[in-house]
Amino acid sequence: MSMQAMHEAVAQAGGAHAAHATADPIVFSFTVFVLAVIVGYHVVWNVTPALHTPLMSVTNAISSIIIVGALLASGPIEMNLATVLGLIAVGLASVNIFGGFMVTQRMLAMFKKRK
Amino acid sequence: MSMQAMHEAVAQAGGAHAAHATADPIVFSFTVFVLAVIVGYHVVWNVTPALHTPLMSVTNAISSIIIVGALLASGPIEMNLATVLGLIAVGLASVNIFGGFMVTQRMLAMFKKRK
Amino acid sequence: MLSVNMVQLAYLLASVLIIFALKGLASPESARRGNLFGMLGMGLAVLVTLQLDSVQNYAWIFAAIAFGGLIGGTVARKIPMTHMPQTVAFMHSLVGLAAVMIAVSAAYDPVAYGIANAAGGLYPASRIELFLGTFIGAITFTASLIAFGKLQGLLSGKPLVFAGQHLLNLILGVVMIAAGIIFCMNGAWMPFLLMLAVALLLGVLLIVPIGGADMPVIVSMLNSYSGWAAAGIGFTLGNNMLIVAGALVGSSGAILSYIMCKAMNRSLLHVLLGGFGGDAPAAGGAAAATDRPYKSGAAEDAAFLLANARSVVIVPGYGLAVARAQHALKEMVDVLTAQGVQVKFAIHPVAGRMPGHMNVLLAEADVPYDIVFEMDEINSEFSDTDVALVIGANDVTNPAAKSDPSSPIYGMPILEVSKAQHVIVIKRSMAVGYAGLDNDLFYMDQTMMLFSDAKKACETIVQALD
Amino acid sequence: MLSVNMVQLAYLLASVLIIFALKGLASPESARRGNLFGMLGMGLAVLVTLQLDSVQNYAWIFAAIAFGGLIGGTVARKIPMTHMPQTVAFMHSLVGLAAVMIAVSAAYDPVAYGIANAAGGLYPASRIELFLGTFIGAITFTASLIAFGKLQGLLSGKPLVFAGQHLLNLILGVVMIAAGIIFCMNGAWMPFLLMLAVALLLGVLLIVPIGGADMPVIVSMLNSYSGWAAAGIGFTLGNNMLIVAGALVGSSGAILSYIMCKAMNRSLLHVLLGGFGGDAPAAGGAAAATDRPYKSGAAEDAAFLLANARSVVIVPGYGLAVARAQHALKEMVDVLTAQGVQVKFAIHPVAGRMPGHMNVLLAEADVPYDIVFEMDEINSEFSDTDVALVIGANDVTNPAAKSDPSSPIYGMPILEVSKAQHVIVIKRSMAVGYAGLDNDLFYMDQTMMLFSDAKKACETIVQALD
Ligand SMILES: NC(=O)c1ccc[n+]([C@@H]2O[C@H](COP(=O)([O-])OP(=O)(O)OC[C@H]3O[C@@H](n4cnc5c(N)ncnc54)[C@H](OP(=O)(O)O)[C@@H]3O)[C@@H](O)[C@H]2O)c1
Ligand SMILES: NC(=O)c1ccc[n+]([C@@H]2O[C@H](COP(=O)([O-])OP(=O)(O)OC[C@H]3O[C@@H](n4cnc5c(N)ncnc54)[C@H](OP(=O)(O)O)[C@@H]3O)[C@@H](O)[C@H]2O)c1
Repeated sequence: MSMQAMHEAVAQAGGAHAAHATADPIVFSFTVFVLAVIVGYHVVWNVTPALHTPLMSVTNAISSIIIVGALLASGPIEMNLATVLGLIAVGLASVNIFGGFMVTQRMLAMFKKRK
Repeated sequence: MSMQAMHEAVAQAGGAHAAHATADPIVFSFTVFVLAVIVGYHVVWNVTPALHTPLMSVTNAISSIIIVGALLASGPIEMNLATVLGLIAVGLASVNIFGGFMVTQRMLAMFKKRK
Repeated sequence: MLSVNMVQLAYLLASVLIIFALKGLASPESARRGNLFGMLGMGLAVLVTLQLDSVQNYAWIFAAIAFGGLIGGTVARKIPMTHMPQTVAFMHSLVGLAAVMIAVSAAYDPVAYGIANAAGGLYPASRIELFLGTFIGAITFTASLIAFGKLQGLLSGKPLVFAGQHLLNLILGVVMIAAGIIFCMNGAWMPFLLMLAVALLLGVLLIVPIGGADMPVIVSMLNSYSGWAAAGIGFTLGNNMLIVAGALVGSSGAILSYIMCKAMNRSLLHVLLGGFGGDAPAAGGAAAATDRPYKSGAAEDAAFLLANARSVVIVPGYGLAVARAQHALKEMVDVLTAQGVQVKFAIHPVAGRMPGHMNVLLAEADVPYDIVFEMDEINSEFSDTDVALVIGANDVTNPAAKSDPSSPIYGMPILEVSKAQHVIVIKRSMAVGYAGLDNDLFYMDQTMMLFSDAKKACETIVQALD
Repeated sequence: MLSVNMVQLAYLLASVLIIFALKGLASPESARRGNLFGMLGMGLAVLVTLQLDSVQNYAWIFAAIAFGGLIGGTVARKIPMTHMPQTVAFMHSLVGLAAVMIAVSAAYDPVAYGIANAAGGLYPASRIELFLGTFIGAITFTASLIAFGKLQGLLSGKPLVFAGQHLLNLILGVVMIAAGIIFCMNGAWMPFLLMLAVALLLGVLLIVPIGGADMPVIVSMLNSYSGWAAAGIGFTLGNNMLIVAGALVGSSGAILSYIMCKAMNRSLLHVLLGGFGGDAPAAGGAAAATDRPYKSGAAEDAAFLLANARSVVIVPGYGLAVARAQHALKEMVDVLTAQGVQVKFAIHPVAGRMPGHMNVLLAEADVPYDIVFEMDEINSEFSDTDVALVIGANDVTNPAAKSDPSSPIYGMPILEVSKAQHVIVIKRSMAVGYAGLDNDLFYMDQTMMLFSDAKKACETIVQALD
């Protein structure tokens, strides 16, 4: 089998390097999503029950990752309603990010072993 | 911010649906790889030590997933050295797949609870 | 600007850091470092986004971050630990609102939107995403706000039930979805706003029939939703960072809801349909129905029993949080330990009102976590225990969960305090707890009731011990 | 043919099924279903690949699969459980060989290869991949074959050490890499074959200095490599199925190697450099150096002690596997249980010669797994145990690991059999075990040595018990 043929086959089986038909990006995204859910499942079940409250507050902070979207919305220099809404979203998400991580840190700092 | 601008920003932040510059496929592959390693780490540490031998035999079978490559190599109708080597690889991988899964099944079938 | 590949790799690194943040929570030792990883990951994600060419509005953006950060930081420093459930609910509503803002911002310019649509079938996918993001965000926003109000006591915790409630919700839901579908088809502004308004209303209506004490399940569930919503935005942006972080939050919320429901022996549907668990116990709930005899004693009697015990296991419950008695309790533990009594804590998975609630309170009061045990670790030890001290707890000790198949909490695992030689129960009355059930434990031979506020009881016992 | 998207989704499903296969191994109850998922996943991956347009050679392919499957199935059905280490090593070498075949097949047509290179920088990446895939595959192939030979006893298990060994390996390694780099640059056939030949040789040379008993660590490490190699092929093909499956296998092998090294208290480097752990114990190892007094007894004495015990904990080791004594042991356990003795098993993480070795042997002999305990679960129970019966085990009970900082196994966790009231040790002599160390346990007051083959000892004890 020539490399040519091999690479055509490659393209059909996924086509990373090939210019031939490749799968939609959404398929890649979905793959990442499925794996992330599996990771999340395992990681969260491994959290010790004693730290379930910090888990709630830290996931709260993490869900503010949507600040990425807010930053894109508020990005342009020319201000209009869209930018303003974006900026408000940046502010709200920031409350959550700082509040969430800091309150988690405060809680975790309290967990101490016997001296 | 107009949807147009938004979508340009989108393209820069990852560009799934956009026709603009998107990341190389290898970056996607790498993302999948990293997540899969994390999944593997968690899943394997969760395996009970009593089943470490079946774990070895089943991962042996799983590594024969390279049969996918062997099938591509042996795919073309016209036979030449490449195809023949591919066919041998298919045979070898098959030994492993059948042997690995079946011996694992045989071992697992032996693990019984007290009656 | 970084190349597209570098941007994606940086986002991947940020995702991994955030995974490590959750991974760290597997034990208290690794948790602080984990949280640092989380902050790093979030910081990296923000920095990478800030350096994109399209993001230019730096002055305003930094102002927004600084302003938000200041508020968040202040709240984080000031909030009492007993207020954690409502704090989480409150911060939660902010995520919902932010999601709505982002969606509205993206939908704001219908002209540009229409043009793009004519140019090629690109935007319908975005519209569906906007639809989903907006309504999940809106429901999360108002629902969390109501949850906050109920938990904080600003609103009555009582379930608000009225005839045709579920029908009304159903109709509104249909209207919302219909408007959303129209928006998906024509991308117009009006159906979008209609959908948004109905979603905001639905968030309120869905939550009012649910009792205050059920709020943590709801908060956790909404947390899960917001994670899935973030993942959804990630699909639109093709941004793996959002997908991974969203999936993590989504899983976490779902698992916590599951754990709570399971430990309460109720189904999620049951919680969602509402009408259960008002704030009765917090407000000094209904007296138990029966007139069976029980023993009660004074704080001095409790002190005597405790001082003469070799081993004491303390079972804290929701009442401890209400009374903010954790510091007084810790003082009592110190005195007992100094007198040579071995003291341990036994924590039921749903003691208090949110998962891990008791652990945080005890940690706040400097109780070392290695004398604090989970139910499974300590249940077998009660038979070797001289005194089990139940303080502000009720349901988590109710033997009916084991013995009475007709009890609504039948099947829920409990702390088997009745196996201890003596049981002391500190609460203000014979009133029922969250589940509204009488507790046979209170009437057993080895049990002594000590009617008092939890904090006052601890203080009096300390005095008596000296 | 399925659309590209469908193909990818099918591969994703197959990946998830394979993840479930490993997840199932978390407990014996779920493991069988897990293995079924694994088969389904593998089958799906094969079917999806077979229906691709480029795969046409059905007759031959089915013949190859049927032929391979028949051999694999026969081996799987016939192989005795005591031969698992070598079986794994053998099957392993096949994966290595298959990888080499695939790589050679892909590199076979240098003309087409050269053309593609001129057309655009596409193939250098493939060349690097072929280089990595070939040499990892080749080393895996020959190394596993030698490992198989040593484990099966076809080759001497003794480490083969000679002067300049590491220097020779280093030179060969440099030659291999140099040839590989030339191939990556010009894509020529000759440097490729040179690289392949050197890699095959290296696989042999790297493994000969390593003792037979260290082979499981090597096999597991090679397993890990082959996983990474599969993931590498996945990168070239842009095939997430290979990436995920490869990463799983890679992690698994790495973690098992780590567990083994950790439990043996040795570093992986130490294992790789070799010169340790011949097959002495299996062949009736060197006698211990000292002439200290010990007690020995007959099988009848052991039977007497056992029959009069309330609780017995059995500690099996490598000798059990060598003697294939598991069935005889099970018979003894049945007799004891029938006489009212409570019998449990204690398994050290590296008892035997591969992880989980003892568990499989006991399972084969129908010992229910709920009386078989891991070290951590049972170590605290020895102090309440009347008789600890050590059978064919040595190192895993050596108190020097706890008490003697100069011992090479110092720091390795051990089974604390010496806390039991009586200890019976069944082995053929005072010879040392795998680590080559004398064992203080044998000289303790409560210990009775029973010199015999493990199987014969069990049979005699059973007769004496009747
Ligand atoms: N943790 C979670 O995640 C979670 C989430 C949702 C629901 N729940 C539910 O919450 C319940 C938790 O059980 P629990 O045993 O901790 O609490 P509980 O069953 O609700 O009982 C708390 C008891 O504390 C007493 N109390 C209230 N204020 C007090 C004060 N100031 N001083 C002393 N005692 C006081 C009350 O009796 P008096 O009025 O007589 O003082 C009440 O009976 C379970 O039913 C669980 O299902 C838990
Ligand atoms: N499990 C793993 O993954 C793994 C991997 C690599 C290395 N290892 C190493 O292997 C060792 C395992 O410890 P272990 O206690 O199981 O075994 P061990 O320390 O190697 O001792 C086995 C003992 O069994 C005796 N024996 C041999 N054949 C026998 C027979 N036919 N009947 C009765 N007794 C017989 C031998 O003494 P006689 O000659 O006097 O009979 C020998 O002392 C550890 O050092 C571990 O580090 C384990």
